[in-house]
This record gives sequence, C-alpha cells and structure tokens, in this order.
Amino acid sequence: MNKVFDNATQALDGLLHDGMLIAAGGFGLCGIPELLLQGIKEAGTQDLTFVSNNAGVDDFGIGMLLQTRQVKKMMSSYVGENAEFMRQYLAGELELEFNPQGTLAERMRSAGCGIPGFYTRTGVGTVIAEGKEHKEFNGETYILEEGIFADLSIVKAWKADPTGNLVFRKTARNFNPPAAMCGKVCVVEVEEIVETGSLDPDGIHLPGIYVHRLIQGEHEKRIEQRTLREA
Amino acid sequence: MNKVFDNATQALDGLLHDGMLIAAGGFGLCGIPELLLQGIKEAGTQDLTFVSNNAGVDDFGIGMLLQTRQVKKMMSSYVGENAEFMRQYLAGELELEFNPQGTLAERMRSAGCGIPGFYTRTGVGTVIAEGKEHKEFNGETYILEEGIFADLSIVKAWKADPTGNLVFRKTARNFNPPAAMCGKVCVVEVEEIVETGSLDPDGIHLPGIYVHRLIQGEHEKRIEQRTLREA
Amino acid sequence: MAWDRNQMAERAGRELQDGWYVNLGIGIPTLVSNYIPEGVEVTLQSENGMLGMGPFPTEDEIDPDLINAGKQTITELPQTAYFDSSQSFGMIRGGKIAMAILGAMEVADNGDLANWMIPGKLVKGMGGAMDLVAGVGRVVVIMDHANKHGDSKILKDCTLPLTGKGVVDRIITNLGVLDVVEGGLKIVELAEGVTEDELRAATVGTIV
Amino acid sequence: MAWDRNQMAERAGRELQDGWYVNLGIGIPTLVSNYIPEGVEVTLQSENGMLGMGPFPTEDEIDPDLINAGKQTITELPQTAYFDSSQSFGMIRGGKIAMAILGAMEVADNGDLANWMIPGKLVKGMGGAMDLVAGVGRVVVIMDHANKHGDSKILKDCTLPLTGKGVVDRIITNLGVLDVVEGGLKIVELAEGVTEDELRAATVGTIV
Repeated sequence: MNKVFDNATQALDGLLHDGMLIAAGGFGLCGIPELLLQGIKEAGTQDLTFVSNNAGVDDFGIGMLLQTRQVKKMMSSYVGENAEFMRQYLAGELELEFNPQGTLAERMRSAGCGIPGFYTRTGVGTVIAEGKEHKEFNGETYILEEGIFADLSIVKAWKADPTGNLVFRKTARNFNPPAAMCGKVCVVEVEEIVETGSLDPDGIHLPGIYVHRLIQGEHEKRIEQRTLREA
Repeated sequence: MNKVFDNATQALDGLLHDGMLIAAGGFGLCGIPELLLQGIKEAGTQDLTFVSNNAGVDDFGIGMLLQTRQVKKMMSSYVGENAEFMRQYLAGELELEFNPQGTLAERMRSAGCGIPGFYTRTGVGTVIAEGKEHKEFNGETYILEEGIFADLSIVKAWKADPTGNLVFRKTARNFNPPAAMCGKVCVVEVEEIVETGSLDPDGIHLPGIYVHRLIQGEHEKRIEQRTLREA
Repeated sequence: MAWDRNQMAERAGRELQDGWYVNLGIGIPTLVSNYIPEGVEVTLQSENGMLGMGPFPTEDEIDPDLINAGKQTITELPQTAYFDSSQSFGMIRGGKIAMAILGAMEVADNGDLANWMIPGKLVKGMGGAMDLVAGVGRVVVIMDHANKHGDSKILKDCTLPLTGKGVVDRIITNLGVLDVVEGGLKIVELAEGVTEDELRAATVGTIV
Repeated sequence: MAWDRNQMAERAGRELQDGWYVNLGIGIPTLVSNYIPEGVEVTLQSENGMLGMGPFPTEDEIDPDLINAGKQTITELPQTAYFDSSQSFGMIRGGKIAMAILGAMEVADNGDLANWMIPGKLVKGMGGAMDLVAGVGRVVVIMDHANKHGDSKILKDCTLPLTGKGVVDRIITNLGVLDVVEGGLKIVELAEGVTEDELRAATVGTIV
C-alpha cells in the first residue's frame, strides 16, 4: 500500500469534485497546505466549501482560490487580511459561516472521533447560539454544536514517514490535526519524507491511520506579520 | 510558583477528603500512579470514587485501596483480574458503574475541555444506553454521555520538567492525559524530573498547564501478563 | 470434519486487505495475526494506545510500558505510533479502523452481538468492545458455532446482554462463513467436509 | 489627567498572580506582558497552539512556523510547549487559563461584552474571543473609557452584537478600574487625577 505520490496533482487525482467540502489546516498563513491548494487551483474544481480558520491573503493560501472564483462558502473564525474576500462577501457572491475558533476546531476533531454533536458554553447569548439547541448541565446553559464531516482533508506537516506518521513543527501544527481527522480522505504535504523507523514513535503527532496520500515538496512559508524586537 | 514536591504524602497534602472523586491514569498495571495510590492508602481517605479504566490487581494499584476498604465506587470499563473487587461487588459493598472504554476516555477528555456532554453511537441498543438521552443525527441514533469532572487527578508520566510539561513512554500513556485533564487539581508522579528546556517543545504530550503538583520517584512497574515468544 | 482454531484464524486472515488498519480481539482473533496473506500489509491497532503492534517480546525485550489490550507484553515495529486512550477511541469511533475481528458468546441473525456479560456470573466489563463494534468499518466475529453444551451460538435473538445492535457483518465459525444480510444470514462458505445441511441444522438463526 | 496606554497596561499587570496561565488579546492587552510584576511568573498562552510565548524575534530568529494569535512572528522560551488548536481551545474552554485580558468595543454593567463586530462594517470574525470569554477563569477588559466620539463604552446594554453574556469580571480604562458586581459596576480604583464624580459622569452603565 503506497501512500507517497509525486506531486499535488497526482495526490489529488480522483478526489476532487465540484461542490465538495474541504477541511484545510493552517492558521493565518502558518502551516497551510500551500502545494495542495495550488493543486486545487490548477484542477479548477468549482463551488468549493472550505472549513478553514482563515481565508488566506489575496494571493496566497485559500485567497488564491477566491481570485479564481472556485470558493462558494467559507466556514471560518476570522477572515480579515483579505480584500478580495470582503469584496465577494459584501457583493453576496460568497457565503460565510462564522464559527468561534475553538468551536471550529472541536467540530472538526469531533467529526473525526465519531462524535456528531457536543455541548459548549462558547457563544451562548450571542448570534452564534441562534437556532441551536440549548441545554442545561449543572444549572448552566450550553449550546449544541455539530461535527463537521468533510469530503477531503488537506494538511501540511513538517515530516512524515512513508506510512503517513506525521510530525508538525511549532505553531504550524494548529488546525492541521483536527482537519486531518474530519475528512473521508486526507492528503498531506510535508517538507520531508523520512525513512520508516526514523521518527520517535512517542513523538508522532498524528498517526498514519489518518493519512491516505502524501507528497513532499518545497514550501514558501510566507510570513504575514513580520514583527521584530531590537537585537 | 513551585510545583515540585518531595514525595506523595506532601504532594497530596490538603487535597484529599472523604467521598471525593479521583480520576486515575493507567491501563491494567501499565502507567498507573503507583506512588500516589500508596500515598492515598497511607492517608486513609474514605469513601472514594475512582474513575479508572481498571481496578488494579489484589495487592497493587487501586486493588490496594480495595483491600483497605477506602473505595466506595468504581467507574471503569474492565475489572477482571481482581478477586477482592469481585468479592466486595457481589457482597454489595462496592458500587460499580461500567463505561465502554472509549466512552470513559472521552468523558474524561470532555470534562477537561469544558464539554459537559457529547453524543456517541457506542452502547446504543445496550444496557449502557438505558436512561440516557437518545438523539438522531443524519438518520442515525446516538446517546448523550456526560463529562466526568473529578476533584483530583492522579497521573503517572515518564519525564517532566519543573513547570509540569509531561512526556509519557509507549503504551504507558493511555488514560493518563485524559485523567490529568478532568480534575480540579492534578498531581503527577514521574520517573525523572529533567531541567526546564531539555524537553523538545514539539514533543511534550501534556503541557504543564494541566499539572499542579509533581513528584519524582522509583517505580515498580509490575507486569500483569508476561508473554514471550521464542527467541 | 470442520475447521480448527487455526483454520478459522487462517480463514479470517483472508478478510484482510492491503493497507488496512485492523483491531484484533483477545483469543482466536489474536491468532489471525499469524495468517496475514502474502503481499497484504495490515497495521494492528491496540486500543490502549498503539498502532503498529509487533509480536510478543523475547526475554530481554520485555518492557512494562509496552503492553497490548489484553495486558500482554508486546513489541513495537518501525512504523509504530503511540497515543492516548481518548485519541485511540477517537480513531475507533471515527471509523478509521477498517475492521475488527472479535470473539462472541452469541450472534443473532440480525447482527446483534453479545460478548461481554453473562448475568449472574462474574462480570468483568465490556472494555473496548462496545466502542469497537459501534465504530469500526466492518465487524467480523470468529467463534465456535456451538457452545459447550452443543447449542447454536447463532440465534434468532441474543439471550445475553448486547454489546451492540445490528453490528456484525460476517461470522466465521468452525463450520463455515455467514454474512448478515437483509432478512437473516447468508452462507458464504462451508468449512472443509461440512455440508450445507449440517450448517443449517447447527444454526438456530434464520439462514436465507 | 488619566492613565495612558502604558499605565493601563501596567495596572492590568497587577492583576496577574504567580503561577498563572494567561491569555492576552491583541492591542493594549499585548502591552501587559511588559508589566508583569517582579516575582510573579506567568505563562502566556497563544491560542494558535502554544504555552510559554516569548518576545518578538530578532532578524535572525524569525521563523515562519512560529507566530502568535495576531499572526506576528514570536519566539519560544525554555518551558514552551506546542499543541494543536483543538487542544488549545480545550484548555481554554476547560477553564485551565486563569485569566484573559481583552480589548472591547462595549461592556455593559451586567458584564456583557461586545468586541468582535460592527454591523454594516467589514466583518472580520470573532476568532477565539467567544471561546476565551466563555472558558477562562477571569475576564479583564482593558479599553479606553470613551469611544472616538467621546461616548461611554460602558453601557447599560451593549448595542453591538455580543461576544459573551455576563462574562466580564473587571474593566480597566484610562479613568480607573471597575468590577462587575450584583446590580451593576463597583469602582475599585480611580486613575491618577480622576475623581469619582468624573468617572461616574463618563459612565453610562450603572455604578452601584
């Protein structure tokens, strides 16, 4: 069973269809699956819904697919930093479902763990709670949030072995593990595929069972806010 | 803020009271907080409820506390391998709440994550589902399981730094992280406390935020089923 | 004539497909790991927190921190990954495990499974069995066709408390292989030397 | 006379207790990290998956894989631990973070908070703010007492969409410190040179 593919186009072959729901890892531009997003752009798949904490910037990340009008809907917690997003949204060309960041992460993790719904205090008394079931536990009110089951997960990790065991690096881990868990199929891009047996089995962040296809490639890893202190 | 204590007795000082709910890590005798269980035995605290996957064996683990009659109730998935347990249970001296193993783990993790309830397919149509709320998601039936919020967590890890960052070893990880998450206070025993900065920040299994007190000590690490193959 | 334990395990081994992640129960199911067909790579999950379970250890490989779900000492493989119990059952509940092969006390012809409790007897607990049957992609039961008293373990209705309702996909016994289908059970295969009449006669559950 | 941004941050710094894990919002709250009192050790959480947030990097320390919740490049410390977003918000929702210090557009005298959306304007999203105010042990707001038009940001009822209902414990403004208590707000402290009458006059929300 070979999980390793040559490039994004091959790794995505047969997995894309118009109108599908794609879960993408990353926070801002940190840890986003840039090669796979480029592959989706090239494939030209239409009417996509993305579950992703952010929407990239105008010319990078999911922003790229907004420019090519491939995105129908975003499920996100924060979509600043993207003028084209705002233009399409305010023109009614793009749907947007805001989720509190932690609710979004947990909805992805839950789906991946076979949990179709969970209760949270987050958003009680706000617009987020409207239309959702309310329930009391120990005298406090919680709302029901549902798992997000995606058709495809696209994920960026640092290293993988050929069996798909993944290691992430620093804050580039972020939404990648929950995104990986919630898809029917999960495709991963890494900076380096290492030999099986060379990763510490106690140090694997996401076991290969979650990973169906794998590519290695060069990453731009663009920085959004270059903030320095005096040396 | 010092988290490091000299021994189990000191680390448990002020935290124990009769009738409390204690979450304990470990699976079988693997990765159990043996020093802290010994400390609880010596403290003589009564009417304890333990959330723990298993109940130890007659003279080790929670089994020790069954012999001293300190345990009122077990919340577990499997309690074989323990004759004294069975004797007390069949004599009506011990309460027992069976939980499917995954439900037990998720109930602990959920509480630690501020989730008071979640839906699962596990146990639907069995005695486990009796009296629990049933709900349909996408045409399938699930039951509501509630978070287990413990008064105290006792946990065994392999290494810690003085800030409480924990690393576990092999399958001794098991229930320890979810147990650590679900308690108001969490006390941890490790084989070795290492210098702050010597653990890989990407390789920490449970960050110090979950850990309130910490001891280092010698562990017996008893083996339950010594099973060999021919060399 | 009928299959012995090892032949049943060998037959179960032919259920495995390349690339699958699989959970094997305690007892005969454990034997299946000896019969993984040539060219088929499967990864064994141990629900106490491990993917890539290796064989039992030699004397000097023994590690108290490395056991399987039956609490037996085991070893790791190059592709092994460890994780905690909530993650382990997350992957089970989430359908990431392609198949579980489990023992059973009773199976009903609608796929109901009873394998954890005999009322009035010592009750040890369900462990991870309820999670497995509710969560994995496919549930294969491997068991003797009859119990010690010679009575069919394949019934119209289970008499023992259930582990799961309508969860079994396939049953492998010493007499053959049966699938749970609409309306009852379908004979997939007969064990060597077993006739269809013999299998039907030995089965209480409806065979369609 | 009143406090400036740095004095407000310094005052907020005195809210911190030794051993606490704390989340600081973007803007003035970020400045609080410059005013952690002597002898008080706090660990800063960044909700994108980090405990033990260090200062901004020098040019040669910059790492694209290491940013804070405001997407700014940062550094790690010896006690740093990384984790994923579901774990990060698990600790937030689970009450493991002792305090969040956040900015606000409006606060009501019952503790309602609005800090994420102005209808009709560009909507960027709530990010992690709703999770933080619902989950952390204590919520301290730090903001100017009045908006650009000179109107009180402390109201009887918020006019903007809420981030959380009844979630604010303490408000630190340029004019002083107020606690949300039964029936309204209680003055805890006046900024240097500010009188109680001035504070009351500048506040629309009920002061008890």
